[in-house]
Amino acid sequence: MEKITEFFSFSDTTILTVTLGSILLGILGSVVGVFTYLRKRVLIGDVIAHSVLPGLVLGFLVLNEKSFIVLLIGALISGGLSSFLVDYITHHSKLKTDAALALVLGVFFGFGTFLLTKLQGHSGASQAGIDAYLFGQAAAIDLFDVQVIGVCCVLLLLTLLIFFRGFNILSFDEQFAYSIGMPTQWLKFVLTSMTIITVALGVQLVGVVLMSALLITPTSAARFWTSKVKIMLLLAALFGAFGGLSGALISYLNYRMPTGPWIVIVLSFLAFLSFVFAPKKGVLFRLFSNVFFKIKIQKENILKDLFLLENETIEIEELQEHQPSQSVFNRWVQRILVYEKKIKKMENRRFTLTALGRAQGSKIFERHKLWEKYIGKYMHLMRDHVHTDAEGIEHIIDEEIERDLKSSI
Amino acid sequence: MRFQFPIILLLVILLFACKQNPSNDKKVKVIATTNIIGNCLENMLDSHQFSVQSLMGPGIDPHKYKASHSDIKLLNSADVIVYNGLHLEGKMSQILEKLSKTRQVVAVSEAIDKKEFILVDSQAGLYDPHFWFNLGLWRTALDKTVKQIQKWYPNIDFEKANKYLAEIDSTNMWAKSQLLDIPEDARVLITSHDAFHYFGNSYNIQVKALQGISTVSEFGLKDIVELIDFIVGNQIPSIFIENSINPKSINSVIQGARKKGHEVALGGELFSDALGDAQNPEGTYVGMIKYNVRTIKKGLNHD
Amino acid sequence: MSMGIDDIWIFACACLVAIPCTILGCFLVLRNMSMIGDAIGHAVLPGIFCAYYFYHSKATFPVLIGASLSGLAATFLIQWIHKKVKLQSDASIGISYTLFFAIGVILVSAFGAQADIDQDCILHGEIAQIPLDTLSLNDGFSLGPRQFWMLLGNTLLVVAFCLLGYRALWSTSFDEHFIKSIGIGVLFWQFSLMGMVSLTSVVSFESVGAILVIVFLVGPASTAYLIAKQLNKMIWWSILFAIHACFWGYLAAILFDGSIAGSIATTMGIQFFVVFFFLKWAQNSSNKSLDLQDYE
Amino acid sequence: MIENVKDPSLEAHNLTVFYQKRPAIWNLDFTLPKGKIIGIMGPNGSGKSTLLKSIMGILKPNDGWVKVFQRKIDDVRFKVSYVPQRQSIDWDFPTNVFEVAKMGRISSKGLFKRFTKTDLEIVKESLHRVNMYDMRNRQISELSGGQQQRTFLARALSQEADLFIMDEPFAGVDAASEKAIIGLLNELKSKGKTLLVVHHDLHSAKNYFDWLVLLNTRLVGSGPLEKLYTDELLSETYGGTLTSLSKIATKIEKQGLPIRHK
Repeated sequence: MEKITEFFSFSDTTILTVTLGSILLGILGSVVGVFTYLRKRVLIGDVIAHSVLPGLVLGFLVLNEKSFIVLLIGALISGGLSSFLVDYITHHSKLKTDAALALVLGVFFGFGTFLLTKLQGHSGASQAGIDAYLFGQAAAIDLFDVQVIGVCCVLLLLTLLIFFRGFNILSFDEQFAYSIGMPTQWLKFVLTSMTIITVALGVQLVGVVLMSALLITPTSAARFWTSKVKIMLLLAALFGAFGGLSGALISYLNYRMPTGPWIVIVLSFLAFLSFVFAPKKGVLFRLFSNVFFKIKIQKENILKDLFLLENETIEIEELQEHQPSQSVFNRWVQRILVYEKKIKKMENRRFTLTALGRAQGSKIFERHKLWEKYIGKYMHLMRDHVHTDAEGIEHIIDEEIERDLKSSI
Repeated sequence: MRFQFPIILLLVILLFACKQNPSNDKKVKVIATTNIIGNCLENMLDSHQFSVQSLMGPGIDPHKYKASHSDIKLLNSADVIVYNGLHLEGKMSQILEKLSKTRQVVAVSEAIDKKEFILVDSQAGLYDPHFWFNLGLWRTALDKTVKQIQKWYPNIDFEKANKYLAEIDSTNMWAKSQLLDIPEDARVLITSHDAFHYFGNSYNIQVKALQGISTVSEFGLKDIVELIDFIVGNQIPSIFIENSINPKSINSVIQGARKKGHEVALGGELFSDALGDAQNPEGTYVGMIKYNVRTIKKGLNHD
Repeated sequence: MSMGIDDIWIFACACLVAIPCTILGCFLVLRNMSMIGDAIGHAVLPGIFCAYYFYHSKATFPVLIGASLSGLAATFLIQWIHKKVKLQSDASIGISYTLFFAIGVILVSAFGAQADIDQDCILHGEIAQIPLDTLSLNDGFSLGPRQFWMLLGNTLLVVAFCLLGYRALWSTSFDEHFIKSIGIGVLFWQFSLMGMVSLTSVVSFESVGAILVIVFLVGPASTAYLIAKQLNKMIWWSILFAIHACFWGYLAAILFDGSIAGSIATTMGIQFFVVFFFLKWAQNSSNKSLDLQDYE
Repeated sequence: MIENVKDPSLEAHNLTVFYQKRPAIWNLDFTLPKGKIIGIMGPNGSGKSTLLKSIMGILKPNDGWVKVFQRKIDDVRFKVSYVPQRQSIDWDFPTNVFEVAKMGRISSKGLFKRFTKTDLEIVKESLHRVNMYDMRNRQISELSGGQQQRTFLARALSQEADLFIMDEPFAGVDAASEKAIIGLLNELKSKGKTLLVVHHDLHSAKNYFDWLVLLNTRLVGSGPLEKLYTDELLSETYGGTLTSLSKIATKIEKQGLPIRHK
């Protein structure tokens, strides 16, 4: 607990730097990720991340220097080439995207390894650690890195502001974008460049795997909450930022808790939470809505039955079908109804309707009848099927549908 | 494509036909895995009788070393193979260990009692392999290695070897005197990677590192923050980087300390897993140790 | 440039990696699951750690088992997310493997940082080292490289699996609905294919390292996909391409004295592009000559 | 207008199926005769493909059941042949016409038994009947739409089934192939086979089918062509969806509700 307050006071500049860097990188990765996701190129980040290896090694071989800029340029060139090749192959052959991705990834990485073994024979002790650049660490982010990431974030957001509509249409329907005269090639180029810059940069700072995860996981999670691109961008950025923050926090709580992998874990956790809890698409939501609906059905059935009993408009045999049984669930539902003041308890474990309950019961019965009439008229159903159908639908009909039904009969 | 078949066939036949040409060199070929071992043996074995070569060049991380084709040819042509053992060479250690049943292979760590090593994992029986930084231990190990080679090639001239061992001894003494010069509370060695535990043990220096040996292992925020606090709290004058590790992480430590108002210098580059370029003084084992000692001394005596 | 019996062993082992990988790779390419090789390459880390942690050794056998299981678990997770959560399949691959790898890194950092555990130095072998690691009888008679026999066993297993399941594998890849309509379950075949891919990848990692496996899985298969008109021919072509690339890649590795795996991978890439551009060129010239001829 | 038959080839009772959580077909109740060409008609998204898939058991019904030849589908699969939509398949797949047609024999041979000479004869015969034998070695990506459809039909024929269930066999097919296909359907009918064909073109339907099933999420009608092919019923089928029904469907979809409680 103490640790947590200590963390959030940000009195330690290192904590502040690393946390800020993780958050900004999380935002950067997630925002870029949204577009790669929508363009169904999710794994392109992974491919670019692996493909920068030959660029890094060549950059070093040619200029014999391990400076940040030289390596970044090498990475950008080979990352760009790999992403171009993936596009080229998929456009000019029947090969599918995934095969093109895997092929380019493997071949580039293989070529990089080949060059690396050449380096082993190369004299000059400083070549060591060149592949360590592939495994940057999030906890080693320093002030310079934060500035670089920050500049990238600003540039990215500016690009987004300018081109947002174009990106939006492009991601959903490239053909349509082309047909209304958008410069699709140009837009795609801008998008791809953004991805390459982000990945080439991120890989040197935090490593291949965290970079891939930043591109994929927050976006997939955000996709479960919304289908609007703007909200998706916001949510993904939020998830990315949260991942960065909590990754940094967790890695501050104990020794040997690596920041980057914890960010991945937090992001995956968020993603799984979204898979389970997100409204509409989530697994649990469907389950719960079923339970709530069951309660609603039971409540309405009790009210309807009591209403029918009072009015004796229905034969006893027909009523038997849904005579409230004394299951636990049922008693529970009855208790809710009592609490809602829709029924009152009498002696002999019998219930009677209140005024409120009576109104609702009659309403349900009315809807039942309405539906029977409606499907009798329009759906050519046999008489014996109409009743069972209405038993279900009566609970779904709301005010608006009721009006519709009345007008169509 | 079809016309290539005969060519392929031809080449395969050629492959079979080319047998290794027997070397005319009468010298016994000794191959060492790391250039640290290679350099030591070079200085211990008579160059008329033995030729010593090492597989890994300067600046190579032995954990990540991948053999190339010529390396394997070199190994195959070797009469004696010497390796470090204790899993320093990764998967290759396992292979060489197996090879020792059929070939003249010796591990430098083999003859030493395991109790002398720093234990890393008691259940798995894993030890820290960087024991060339314990000069006394390393000297014994080299001595026993040469004796092992003597079993196979009995007419070894031991004079050269003994001379070299004496040089290591004197280097050890010199290093001790140099390092004990440093005030005790300043005797803290901070590096990026965990290779200096033996060094610390033998010269009574506290060793702190950011990262473990495994290349996938990572350090966290707490590790780096505590390290910075430690540096600032103890007013450590310098910290060091190693030649086979990305210097980025140690740079961020320096920056962090600076933010807290303590200017910690980069003491310089230490050699850990491999020697420097052959033409430089730190291209030999003794030179490398001396270089490290001087660097550390210069760095820690900063104020 | 001198060669010896070792070169034959290395080449033979490369081919024995190539053959099962590329056979399975053909099905992966046809099922749009090519990236699974990359995913397994990363996902083995927690398995390796657990093998080390529970067996307290870096011995090969437990590591192989652990790695295969963890690779298989990753493919299960990928399938689960794709099928049950209904996420697009590449995203589920991305989420699963990064999660597995992150767990692995955390475990290693927390418990095994000093023990030097990572897939590079425990699992991933280098093909050049194969002839050193020989299997010998008690009387010292050498049976050749250990990995040769392992790879041979794996190759036989994969070939047997594919021969036995050929009809099932190709028909479920081609038209899943139809196969379901005649009452045959497709899930079993999907999972057994994934199991074979996981096992083969791990066994191959141990001999040749990770890169070569990814390229072997998709490289020759993609090249063959460009030209083959029938699945069995595609498989034959891909085996041919794989062996062909092994040969030239190996020669290049000797010539330039570089990593053999890297060199073979590069050769496979070059091979793909040669075929790719040749086909493009052939298509363009035939289009020109056809010009106004009608086609259906 | 729903006409029922005795000894039906296919019987659906109360059949309700959700597709991607949305009710695609609703409460279907019908019986179909044997030995007829039956057209399933309806606008786009009216649940035609869903109906076929649930007949084949590829989709599980959320309520109700289907019986084929008065048995469960799993007991009579060997008598039923299913022709999926042409677009559901990657036609770049490296395989040829003969191999695809041979797939049909898997239904009687299973995945492991060897194909015998008689199997191959049957496949050959099927290819002859759809006029594709000369193209048996063509790669499927080189075929025209009509040829692809005929290849699918050859596969169905080699299953030697009694009931053929076809999803849009006339979609994207040239005139010659359309003629060939309808000729084949008639030939099959004359042998006493039952054909269930999803179709969406109103004009040609009149000439092709003996029996119609009009579908628009709910069943509009099922009966002999002459009785069903009336302006009133057709406009009901194609005249848009029922607003109330679709509102209920949307509500069910949005909230993920079960439609019936047990």
